[in-house]
Amino acid sequence: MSTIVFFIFAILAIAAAWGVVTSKNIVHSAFYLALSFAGVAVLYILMNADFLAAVQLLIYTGAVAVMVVFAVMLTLRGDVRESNPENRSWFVGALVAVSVFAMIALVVLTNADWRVLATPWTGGGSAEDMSLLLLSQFMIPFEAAAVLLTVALIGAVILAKGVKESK
Amino acid sequence: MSALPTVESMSMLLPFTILAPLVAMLLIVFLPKEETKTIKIVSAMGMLVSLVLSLYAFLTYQWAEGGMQFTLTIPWVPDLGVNLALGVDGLSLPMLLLTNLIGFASIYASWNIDKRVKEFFILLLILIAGVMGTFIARDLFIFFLFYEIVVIPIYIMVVIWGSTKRVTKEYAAMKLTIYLLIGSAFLLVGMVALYLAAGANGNPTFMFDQLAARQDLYSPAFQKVAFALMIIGFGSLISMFPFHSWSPDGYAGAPTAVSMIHAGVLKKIGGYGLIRLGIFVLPVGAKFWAPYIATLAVVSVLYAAFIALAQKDLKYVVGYSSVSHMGYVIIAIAALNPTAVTGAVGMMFAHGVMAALFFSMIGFIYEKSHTRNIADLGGLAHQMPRLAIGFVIAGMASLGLPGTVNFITEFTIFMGVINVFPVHAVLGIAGIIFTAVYILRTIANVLFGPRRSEWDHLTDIRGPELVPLVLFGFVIFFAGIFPNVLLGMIDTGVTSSGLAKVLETVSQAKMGGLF
Amino acid sequence: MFKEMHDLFQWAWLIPALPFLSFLIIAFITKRSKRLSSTVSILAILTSLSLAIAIGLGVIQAGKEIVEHPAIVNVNWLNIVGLQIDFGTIVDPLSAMMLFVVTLVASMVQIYSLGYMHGDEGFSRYYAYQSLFASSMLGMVLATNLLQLFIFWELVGLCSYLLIGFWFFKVSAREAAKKAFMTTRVGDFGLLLGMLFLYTKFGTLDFAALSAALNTNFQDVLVIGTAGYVTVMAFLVFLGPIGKSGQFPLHVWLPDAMEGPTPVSALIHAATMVVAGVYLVARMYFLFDFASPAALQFIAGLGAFTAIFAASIAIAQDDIKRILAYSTLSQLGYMMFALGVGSYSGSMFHLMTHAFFKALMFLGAGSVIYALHHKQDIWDMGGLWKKMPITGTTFFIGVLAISGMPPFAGFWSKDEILANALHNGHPIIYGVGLFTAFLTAFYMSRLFFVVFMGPEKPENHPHESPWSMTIPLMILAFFSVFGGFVALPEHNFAWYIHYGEFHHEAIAWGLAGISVLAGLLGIGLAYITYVKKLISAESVAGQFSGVYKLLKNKYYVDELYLWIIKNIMDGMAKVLYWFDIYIVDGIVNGLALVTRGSGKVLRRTNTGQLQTYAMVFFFAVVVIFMAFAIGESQLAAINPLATLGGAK
Amino acid sequence: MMNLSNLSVGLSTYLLVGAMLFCLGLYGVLAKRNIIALLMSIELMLNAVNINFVAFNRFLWNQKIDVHYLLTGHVAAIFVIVVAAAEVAVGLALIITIYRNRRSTNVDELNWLKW
Repeated sequence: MSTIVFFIFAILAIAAAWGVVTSKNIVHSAFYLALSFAGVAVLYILMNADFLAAVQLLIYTGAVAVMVVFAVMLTLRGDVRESNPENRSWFVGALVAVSVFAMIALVVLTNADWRVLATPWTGGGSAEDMSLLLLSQFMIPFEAAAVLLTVALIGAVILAKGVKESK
Repeated sequence: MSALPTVESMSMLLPFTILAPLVAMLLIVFLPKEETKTIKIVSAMGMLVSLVLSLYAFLTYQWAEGGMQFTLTIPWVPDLGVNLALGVDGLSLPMLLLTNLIGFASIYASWNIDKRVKEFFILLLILIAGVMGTFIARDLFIFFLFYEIVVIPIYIMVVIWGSTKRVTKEYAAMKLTIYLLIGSAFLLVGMVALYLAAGANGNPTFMFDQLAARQDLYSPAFQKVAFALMIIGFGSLISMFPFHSWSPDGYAGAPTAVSMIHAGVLKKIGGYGLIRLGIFVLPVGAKFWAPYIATLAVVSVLYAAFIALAQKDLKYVVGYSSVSHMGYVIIAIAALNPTAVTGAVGMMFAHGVMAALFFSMIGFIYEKSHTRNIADLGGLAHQMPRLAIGFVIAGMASLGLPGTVNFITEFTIFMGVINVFPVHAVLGIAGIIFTAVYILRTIANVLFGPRRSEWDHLTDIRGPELVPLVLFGFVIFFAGIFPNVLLGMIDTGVTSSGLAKVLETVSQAKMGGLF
Repeated sequence: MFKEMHDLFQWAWLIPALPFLSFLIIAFITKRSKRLSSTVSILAILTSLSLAIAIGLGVIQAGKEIVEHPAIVNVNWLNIVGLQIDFGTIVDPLSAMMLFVVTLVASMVQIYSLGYMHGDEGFSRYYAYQSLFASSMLGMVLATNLLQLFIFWELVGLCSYLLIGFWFFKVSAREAAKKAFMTTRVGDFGLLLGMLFLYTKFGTLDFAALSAALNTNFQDVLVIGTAGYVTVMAFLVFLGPIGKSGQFPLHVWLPDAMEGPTPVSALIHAATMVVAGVYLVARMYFLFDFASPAALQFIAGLGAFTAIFAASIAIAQDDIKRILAYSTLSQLGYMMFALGVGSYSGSMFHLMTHAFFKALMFLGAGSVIYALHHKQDIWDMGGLWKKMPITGTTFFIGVLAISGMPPFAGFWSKDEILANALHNGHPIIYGVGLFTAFLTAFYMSRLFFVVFMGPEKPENHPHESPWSMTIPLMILAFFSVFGGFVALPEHNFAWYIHYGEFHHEAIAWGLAGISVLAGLLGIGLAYITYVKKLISAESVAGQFSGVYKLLKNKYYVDELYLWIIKNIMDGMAKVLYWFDIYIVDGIVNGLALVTRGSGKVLRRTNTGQLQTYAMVFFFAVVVIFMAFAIGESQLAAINPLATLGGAK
Repeated sequence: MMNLSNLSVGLSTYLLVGAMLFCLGLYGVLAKRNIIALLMSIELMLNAVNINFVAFNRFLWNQKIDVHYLLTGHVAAIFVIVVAAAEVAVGLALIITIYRNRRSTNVDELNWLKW
């Protein structure tokens, strides 16, 4: 059962990603992106990472994809159907991407240690379990992440608002 | 510093010596740049303290005891075996004194500088402190560190305060810096190789004496390769043919103080390093390469002397002459016997003093007349008799006139070399004829001859400008008339540091190979 | 008795020290005051003179003891591994004689210069140089070892350089000074080499020790080398005297050195410095004696050749100082060949007498030049005897002395040399010497007759020189007349100054007669040519115009050297400079260009396109991965540092 | 080489999915012209990394580790998400600024890094 679900959503995620990078229309790309994120979220659930799946849906599918769409709207010029073209060296890019994939696949498939099936899940995965870990062991990174987000927020605002030219 | 003479603080003598110019430099950093007079006085004071301290070290060094004295060892990076180890012996003490003499005089030789005075003196003091550091380091790492410190101020000083004649100052600065850096790259490789080889017993070290003591860890093949790296590195620093071509161009482009320090002491790091690192640590390699080095040295001597004959710019004459004189130092090092090595260190001292005097006098001529072209000058003895005296003293020292320290050191070198490389020595000694020719020609054409009215506005050197002349003139003649003061000191370095023993072993090995 | 004398001799170092002190005083304190400077200098040299006389008297008194055991004092000067050099003083008859001659001539010249250099801008500087010169020359005479001698030898050369170029504003003086220094430098090169070989072979440069080494264990020393080795060293050492004492072919600097002030010529280039070479050969005579006979024969041949060569040039010269200069060269040749033929005493004797009469003649010439306001061509002069009786008379004494007329000083010394040459089996050299004596008499009397006799020139208004100049002339004239008598009655001079065993030799009156005859012949020929005008000098010159031109132009030796310097040395310098700029620097700049060129090419990879960078980055990741996949072991094997650092 | 039984959902399979997503993202980064598309591709790559984190955590980590540290891989993924969110915010702000200045979101034209 879970195997079937896995394959459905894995293929969905990959196909959506394929759509992201091949679509000529950038708005379509953005939607494909959201779809891909959702597929990944299902994979998380399959790996007993419930909280992470929720976060994935909220932040990626909900926030990031929407932000991208807004950005597309703010910067779009000309015909929307030709808004997401390939550059001249796309073929080389594809070759490099394929060879990188071949490289990773080689490593993954030849590594006997990784050829394991899932063992029964003993841990939680809920928000409670996460918070315990985040607020004890990873306290300082957690705070740092908070600062980072604040800085990013302020930075984004300042950047997007722009500096007054005349003064 | 009042507690200096006590035994405990003796070890702080060398740190204070090197810190004095640095403290002066820091003071200058906080001075406003308009206060040029104060800046100059502060630099001079810093160097004076340094000079007095090194003189004190020179005078209180225990000859009978020998070896490294005034030592200070602070572990710095224990895992890598890096120690902040300072100390001087009979080989490095003359060089330290020389550095301070020239450093002190170079402040006065740049007394009239008016462009970016503050920056100039800051860089000059860093430069001097860096050179000083190389001579008092007992640790290869520290040695190399100080050496690299030296390169940067030179580049900046040549580019900003240099002069453009045959080649642009930018070209000169670039050539100088790149040569020195390429040389130091070879050194670095050699140094790392040496470090790895010496650390093979699991106890890594950079200390000179430790490196020298681990002879059994270096195979002959390793010694040959490592010494070849050293000779390329130090050889380009001491401007051995064919790595010499930075020297005339560099000196010509550089401001007076840099020329003085560069020709006077910086170049000598090459010779000093060859002795300290080449012969001490890699005697077998030195023995293998000695004949080739001697040949290159003789070529240096004659080739540069001939080229100096064809020069039209004063600084080029002295530049090529210093290449020629360094040939004597190199051949002495290649001779690998105590007499020659004593002569080599003595010659480095003597040439340093002479070259610094020469460059400071040329600097004054250029500063006042804005030309260094020999054909444009003439009869300057009329307008500048004191400068003429300095120029003649430098010239006479350069051609090795007895009574100057240069003669007796040259003689010691010849004495050491003639047994080992008779043919080379004879050819090298023939170089003194050509030296005489170009020096005398230069003196005659610049100083003597009819009075030229276009130079009537030139004023003779006076006040602070006299310091280089008085200081160097005194040293040249004092050490020339009482050579034991200098050569005896070096001799203790050669005998007490074990160098004599190393050289003896090597030369015996050579005899064994021959017969 | 000898002990007391020895105490006296220990103070010999004061003789050079005093003038040196005076040099320092003048240079640093009194140079602004001309009067003070000259006073200091003259006082110092006069004190030295009296000390020298005291030492001379002491030597005479000590007699046999000092002849056999010179008083030597040594102080360590340099002591390092492989090189021990002492500084010291040696007092023996030879050095005592030299001390006396040098201090005497130097004091005379310094007093004379009061008048001659009066009003010169560089008066103080002149006396400083004079003091320095006296100090160096005296130091050289007292040297106990070759290196010490060499040091002072070079300092003397420096003083000569400074004094020739004293009037440095004259281009000719400047060039002459340069030439003098360079030419003697060539000789010094040989001397330096000889010194080095001597030290490496014998481990000492001390004259006494060297002599002992050669004498006692000569055979041991030659285990390594052969007699040829010593001969080579002798030849090398002799190169120094060739330069310093103006022997052919390094004689060219001496005539040009006449550009200096005339008293300088008298002191340095006639009486003292130029005989340094002769003195050196005398000091090192043991070396030449032990070398194969070729060495001494060479010295004799070269000396004789120089003697006649220079004399022949002197005949055709017109400049009063140049004639004297060539005469000096000729007489130096005389001294040299005297040493070569084994007439050690004769050579030293001639050295002394020549110093007296040549200094006298130079100072006399200076007096003439002073009176005629720096005219030097003898044909511009004439009939000066009447106007300048003291100068004229003393000059005449000098001419007679150099021509070997009895009883003047030159007679005794020249006669001894010639007699020894014949006696020791060198008839050809004797012949050359005799002919040179004839030539000498001829050109010296020619000079005298043209300048002091004959018609007066109306444009000249000569007057006798001041006392400061004539008194030295008279004193030197006195020595020129009576200086030779030290050889009487039983050849005392040779008893004191000789080499090896002393052989008493009676004066060979027959041979003496022949040389006097040659001298008279020369004087007579000059008399009938230039006073009676029975032979026209012009027509003779016209008849042998080729020879005359050759002599007039000094055999074109100067031109040859100039050509060599201009074309070969400077040409080579230019070629090498070209090589340095275009080949050595060319390679360097070429490498720089390659670097810059490759930078220019590689710069294009810096497109500014982030995507390109990322592509290269990931491509590199793949490549590196593949490299590692192929095998780490092979990579490690070619790691150069691993080989270098770890090899044992 | 590949055993069919292994095709059941094991670690390698997850990793391969992650690799595919990563390489598609990489292709997007290398081949697209629109700078927003680049940003989206980068998000894809980050997601791929997250899959790896979680997969390793699920398959390897939970066998070996004390229960308190069981979710370390999740924490890492959380941080990645945080950084990605910050990156998107700043990145989009930058894109808008660039667009305002240059009137373009074409990467080909953004080559001022060239010297």
